[in-house]
Amino acid sequence: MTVEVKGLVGGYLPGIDILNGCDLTAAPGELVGILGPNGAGKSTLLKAVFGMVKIRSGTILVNGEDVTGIRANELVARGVAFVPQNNNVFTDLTVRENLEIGIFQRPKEFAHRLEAVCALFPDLTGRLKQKAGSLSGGQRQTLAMGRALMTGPSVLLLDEPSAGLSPQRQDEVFLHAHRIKKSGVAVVMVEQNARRCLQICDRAYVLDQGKNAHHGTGEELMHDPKVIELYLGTLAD
Amino acid sequence: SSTTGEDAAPAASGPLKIGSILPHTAYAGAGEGLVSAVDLAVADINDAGGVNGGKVEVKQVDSTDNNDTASQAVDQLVTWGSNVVIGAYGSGMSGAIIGKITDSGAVQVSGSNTSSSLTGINKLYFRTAPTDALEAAKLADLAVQDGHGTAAIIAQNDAWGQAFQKSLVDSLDAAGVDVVAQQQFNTTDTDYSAQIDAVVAAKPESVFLLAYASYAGSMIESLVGTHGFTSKNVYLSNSTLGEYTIKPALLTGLRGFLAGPDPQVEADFETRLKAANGGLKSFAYAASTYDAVVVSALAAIAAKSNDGKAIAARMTEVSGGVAGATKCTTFKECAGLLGQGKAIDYDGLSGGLAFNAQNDVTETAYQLYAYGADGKYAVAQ
Amino acid sequence: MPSDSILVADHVHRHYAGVTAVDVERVAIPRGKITALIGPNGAGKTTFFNLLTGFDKPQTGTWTFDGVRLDGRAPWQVARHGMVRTFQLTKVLGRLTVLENMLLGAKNRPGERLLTFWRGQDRSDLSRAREILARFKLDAKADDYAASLSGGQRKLLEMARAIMYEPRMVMLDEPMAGVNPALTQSLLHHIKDLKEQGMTVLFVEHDMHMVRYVADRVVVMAEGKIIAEGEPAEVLSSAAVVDAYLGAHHDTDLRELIRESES
Amino acid sequence: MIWESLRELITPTTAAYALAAIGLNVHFGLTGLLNFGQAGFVAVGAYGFAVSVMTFGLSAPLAIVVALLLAVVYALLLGVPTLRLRADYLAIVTIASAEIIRFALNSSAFATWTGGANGLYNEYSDWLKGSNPLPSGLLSLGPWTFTANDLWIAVVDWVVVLLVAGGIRLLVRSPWGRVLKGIREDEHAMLSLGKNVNLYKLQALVLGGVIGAAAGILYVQPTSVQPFDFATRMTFNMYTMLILGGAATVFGPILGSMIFWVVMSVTDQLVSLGVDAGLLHDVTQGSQLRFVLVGVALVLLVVFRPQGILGNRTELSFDAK
Amino acid sequence: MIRFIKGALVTIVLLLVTGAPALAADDWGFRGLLRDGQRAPVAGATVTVSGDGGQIGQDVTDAKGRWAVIPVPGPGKYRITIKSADFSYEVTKELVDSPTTLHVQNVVVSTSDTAPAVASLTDRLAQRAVSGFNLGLLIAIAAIGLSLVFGTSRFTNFAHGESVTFGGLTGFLLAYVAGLPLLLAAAIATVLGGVFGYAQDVAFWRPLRRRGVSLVTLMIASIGISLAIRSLMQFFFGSAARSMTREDWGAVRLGPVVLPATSYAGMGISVVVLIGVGLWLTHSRIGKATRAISNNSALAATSGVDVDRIQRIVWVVAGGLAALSGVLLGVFNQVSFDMGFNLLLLMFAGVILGGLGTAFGTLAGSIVVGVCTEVLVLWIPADMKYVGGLAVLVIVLLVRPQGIFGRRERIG
Ligand SMILES: Nc1ncnc2c1ncn2[C@@H]1O[C@H](COP(=O)(O)OP(=O)(O)OP(=O)(O)O)[C@@H](O)[C@H]1O
Ligand SMILES: Nc1ncnc2c1ncn2[C@@H]1O[C@H](COP(=O)(O)OP(=O)(O)OP(=O)(O)O)[C@@H](O)[C@H]1O
Ligand SMILES: [Mg+2]
Ligand SMILES: [Mg+2]
Repeated sequence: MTVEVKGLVGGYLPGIDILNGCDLTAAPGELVGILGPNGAGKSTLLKAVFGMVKIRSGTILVNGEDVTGIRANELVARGVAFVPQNNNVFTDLTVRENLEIGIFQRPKEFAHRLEAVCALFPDLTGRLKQKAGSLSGGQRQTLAMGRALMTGPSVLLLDEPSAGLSPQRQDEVFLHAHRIKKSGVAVVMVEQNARRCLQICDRAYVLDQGKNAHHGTGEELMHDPKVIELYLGTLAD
Repeated sequence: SSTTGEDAAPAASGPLKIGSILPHTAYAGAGEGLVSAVDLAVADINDAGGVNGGKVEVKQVDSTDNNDTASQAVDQLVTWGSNVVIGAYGSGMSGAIIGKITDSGAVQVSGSNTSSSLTGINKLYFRTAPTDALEAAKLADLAVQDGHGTAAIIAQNDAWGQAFQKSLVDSLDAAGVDVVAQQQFNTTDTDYSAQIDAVVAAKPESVFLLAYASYAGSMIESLVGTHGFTSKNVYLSNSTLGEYTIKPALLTGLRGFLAGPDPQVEADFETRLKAANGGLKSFAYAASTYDAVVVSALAAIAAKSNDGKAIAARMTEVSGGVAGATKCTTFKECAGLLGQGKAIDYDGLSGGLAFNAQNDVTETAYQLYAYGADGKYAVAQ
Repeated sequence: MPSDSILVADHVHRHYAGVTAVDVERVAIPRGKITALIGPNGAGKTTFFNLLTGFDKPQTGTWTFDGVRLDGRAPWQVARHGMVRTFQLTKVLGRLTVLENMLLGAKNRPGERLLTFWRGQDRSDLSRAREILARFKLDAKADDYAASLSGGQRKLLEMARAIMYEPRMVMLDEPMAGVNPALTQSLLHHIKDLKEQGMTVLFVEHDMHMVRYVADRVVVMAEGKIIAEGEPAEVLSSAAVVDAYLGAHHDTDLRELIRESES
Repeated sequence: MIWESLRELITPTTAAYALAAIGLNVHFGLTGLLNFGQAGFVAVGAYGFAVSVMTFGLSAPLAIVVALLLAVVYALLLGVPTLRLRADYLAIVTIASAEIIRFALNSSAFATWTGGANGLYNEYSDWLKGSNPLPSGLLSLGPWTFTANDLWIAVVDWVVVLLVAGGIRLLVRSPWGRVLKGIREDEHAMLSLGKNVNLYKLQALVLGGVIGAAAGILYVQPTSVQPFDFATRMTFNMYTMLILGGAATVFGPILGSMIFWVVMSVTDQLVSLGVDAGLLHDVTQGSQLRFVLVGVALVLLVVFRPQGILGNRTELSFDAK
Repeated sequence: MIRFIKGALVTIVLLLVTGAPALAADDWGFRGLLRDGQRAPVAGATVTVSGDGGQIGQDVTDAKGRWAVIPVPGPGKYRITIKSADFSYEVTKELVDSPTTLHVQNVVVSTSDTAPAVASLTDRLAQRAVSGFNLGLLIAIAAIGLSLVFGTSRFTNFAHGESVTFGGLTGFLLAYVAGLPLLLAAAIATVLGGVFGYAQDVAFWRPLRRRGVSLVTLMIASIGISLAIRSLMQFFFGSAARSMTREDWGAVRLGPVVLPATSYAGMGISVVVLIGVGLWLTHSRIGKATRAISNNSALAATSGVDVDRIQRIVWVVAGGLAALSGVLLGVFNQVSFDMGFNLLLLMFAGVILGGLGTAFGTLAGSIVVGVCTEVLVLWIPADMKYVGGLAVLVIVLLVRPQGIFGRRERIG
């Protein structure tokens, strides 16, 4: 399924727009990165898709259908999954219950999907009975990702999935993302681990102040000097 | 701001204004009979020609059970210009609002305050309800005559119940009756099993229930029904005598005293109240509240003034404070006598009604009532 | 073992219902240096921070900070001694403005005592707070409620607030996770400056570029234990660390990796 | 009708509630302590004062000192063990404590001192009424009639309320007030910044409690002291005032108290009108409808202005944890 | 002054009447009862009443132990002596002329100090414990709804007591007024309670949630709603308390414990329902969803949970259970317009004690509160009965700040 955002304007508080006409497209089998400075509106964009931000104009299409303002659970029913940046696990529930909620709408498939997700994230297997609230930062992040993958979505929105993971795990997340998109899923990934992200994504947007500042393939952006100076830094070189 | 001096109370020249501050919404409906009684009394007075050439005006406000809202309500009565304020229902609340009412120059007459702590509190404060002490003495006496040497008490934990309980314990002690259990309950409690169990465990010969009818129902069910305590050994306070929805068999034989010179007068009065408010369950203090209205109206006639202080000055007199006064029992009759220039001794629905030097009522007569097999109470044979 | 240690911890052990989270025999943090604490997810780094700062109680363990025993102290006492931490999962004071958050970071303000509440010293603190905020690119947000900050901005505020305290040792738990790389770079300079001014830094981080760039020393934890310690270059290339933590591919371009796996 | 109700803006009851709500605001609005037992502090103040005067014969100034000191003691007793509880637990513990106090005051066990359910009548206010410079009798102030005592007590009360509000305003804006707000937001963050959270919470509890106790002293001057008045309802009323006026604002509690009592009075008047106009067949039932109106009015106020009159809508949109 | 004249008159009249043979109502005198330690009347003892001037009257106790010496000359002090073969007693009594005492005084005397046995402490303890358990179950079944609503919305619903009352009043209408069998009435009331819960959600809470109103504001709204609903119920039902039913199932005695049969039935129903609800909450999908929503409702929504629907279900269940508890409470005691409101504090105590938001916690907490409330009255005055339950709450929280079943949160 394709997800398409056109000219989105919106924000949290009345009269203050955070998004100032954002565009975003991700086709099936495509991995799209979103980069940008802190506070640019990246998370806001993803949240807007999930109806958690007041949208003042613009449209959101999933598979060509207008889903602007639709309720979150219906979006999930259409195959969209989302990993938020913060507060992305149910701290009072066990890991297993977190995963159960992940596939709340199709409980019959739980056992089967649990296996698949545990295979992807073996870290979780031994901790199914642990309360998510007692997990370490990285373990939470892994769980959040696992929870989103429970449905086997066709559109996957990830907000900084690699934050807090050890280098090895980070690489795994990127490789998983790559593999998932290969299976025909449209993956959108907000990242501050910019170089790694650009290395695997097909296309990327650079967001600044709620607008698309740059757009191109990963390759192009990685070597764009302006992008490097303003957004990527030189530390990794 | 302008001021009006002490001696020029505003409404002294207009019609007699009787305000009432009684509970319309609280105390499990125990105040509803009083509200109707005030209406009835005013209607009777006006039917008989009113007071000092004018019809009596009445304004009834809801005291609630809360002193904050009561204080607001009193403000209304003061602004309205009440000469007489009937109420409050509870002694505690009367204590709270007495300052405001008497400061405004109105006379306050309560038909239901029984606490001794109000005795002599203010020159402008009167009450027509007899103190519980005499009723307590009669109840104790009844139990002893029935051959009981031990007693248990369940009392409502409020100003009324605590005072009643104290009087009752004093009476029982004086008689040498052993009070083997004293239990109090809060009206907001979810159940009274603790109190009943404690009473039953002490194995008393007699049990005294000092509770509003609204709360006593389940106590009787538990005490007489579940625990099989003999109902004729259960003694009730005046406020406990009321209508119950429990099985009549459980009530049969329960007894208590009501103030009033004549059971027939009381019965007629209750019928009239029921006509006004069919939902009434309890008539306790309704008669004395009726008397409160009437006696203050008579005092106004005697004073030839509707001013609160002038009325207060004549209250004792019309209640029979002058030697050789003529006894009379209705407003019409008494007003007629006053019109002929005679001294009167008003004896109302609730009994002799004579104010003593501290504005408390004396000369109360009591009648013993008992529940029959039909679950209704009537004068005991 | 460095000779001049500001923090020395011994036999620190913490386990939860069967899981051992921290089991550190001995660790010493050198004074005036930047030490990186790295290790796989769930190694016990955050728990170790919690223990050292009094937010959690160990089953056993003692530690001294600058010669003072700090085990068993309440968190605020630990901070008063000059050991200030940040949280991995940020804790901003949402319904206070960003600037107010910063002012709360300032230490020893007489105006914070009930009996001398009127004796503020906001003016000097204010200018310092604004200066730090500018460096953290939060100056434009100074008068907004902290609850309205983005994920990265919260991290930044948390770090800025800790630095506002001017602690002797600052303990940063994954300070740069979620922070834009360009900004990270400029902040690392600032951290180095702070070190020059005598502050000790202990930080947990998964960004190896950053570790290499600023750390004087690296401590590696795995499964609650310290498994390696030393110079960054040396530690990061040791087989054990690569194996337990970095993974074989951490220096490889992902594109190559994908190409390899697909071919 | 509305004119008559507007007298509630200045009555002593309004003033006393405003003061108690200011104290509660220090707890809840400022520090985030969900104290649902403010009525307990008010009771401690009221009884501390009245019992000192009536049972132990202390002079009024001394009795005030005793009452306020008792509030300090109560705050410490309550605070030291319970301040580490999370907010909603604290709420129930404070309700429970306040109710325990009320049950004890109501009990006949201590009636020798407290008067039991009867309470104590108002001889203890002679000191205040005796100093009344106004001519006695009924005084009219614009469209309202007051007794001289009420008006005098109102004047004294409002002077106290404004003084305290001014003091709180200074405190709220001081660094000390900022620490309290920080604690309201996140205790752990404040701990990590070296703030002795429990000490601050205790200070806030004591300060708000003492203000509540002072309100208790004012509250009982025009009337009597009775245990029933200090039921949970009193605390509920104060929270309503706080939310109506705007929590965490300095004048919110005062405005809230005014609105609350005016609404109470207006609904009563409405019902009287209804009865007079024959819409309601009797007074008793009408009075019950009145409280339906009060409840609905409160809900509507909250729905249409959830941040309160003086509150900040933006701040409200970031829900407290 | 006036009173003095009156008093004097009465005294003079009385003095004139004294000695008259007929027993007038205003006669002064003494009357009494003589019994042994086991409360059996003692017959044949001689009772003598004497004043300053010597003996005034004498009587011999009859088969019921009764005696009377009436009249005596009037107010004043009298010496009363009671003598039988092996017993002798003497006391001085004063007759006073006051409006609050009777002219004839009673003198009850026991020939021995040993009193008949009263119920033993263990028996009373057993009775209280069972009553407490009963109360605890009632609290639990009422409080589960409160806990569920808190669990899903983090919102403390002060109007929950009114849902309990609703059940009680509906049950009364069905069982007492319409005369349906009690069990049927309870079932219908439970269903209607669910509808009532649903209606509350639709009318108040969903719109308020949609407006993004803060939790404390919601709480204040619930206080207003509580007042409005309670007053409305009072408007229709009146202020008095009434019995729930005319049915009488009799009392059941089990060892030292006597309870009405209805109480046992109520306990049985409560236990079954509570276990059912508890299992439903822990094992069903919806139960898990409620916990997820409580923990993080935004995340639950993005995970595909229909938050509105779950909350609706929760309100229906909460309303139904509250109504059931209202019926049980009404049978246990009585129905009145404020019965639920009066239970509210104990419900909160139960919920908190168990650890907010856990079903079995609520059950355990409520039972602890119920039992402590009812058992501790053996040692504290009954008018401070709730103090026991509340004090236990405070003490438990001091030891376990997170409640019995609550867990401590990890920091950082
Ligand atoms: N709840 C909120 N209310 C008001 N403003 C907000 C809220 N959340 C975020 N903002 C503001 O919206 C802007 C964009 O925030 P957003 O979270 O989308 O940033 P971001 O690009 O994801 O940043 P980061 O990389 O730091 O996560 C920021 O300026 C932030 O201050
Ligand atoms: N309260 C607790 N109960 C049970 N296990 C816990 C608790 N707190 C932490 N743990 C476990 O202890 C281990 C150490 O956690 P910690 O948060 O210290 O790891 P970390 O090194 O900070 O990891 P990360 O890099 O992912 O943040 C983890 O496996 C975690 O699941
Ligand atoms: Mg973000
Ligand atoms: Mg960590």
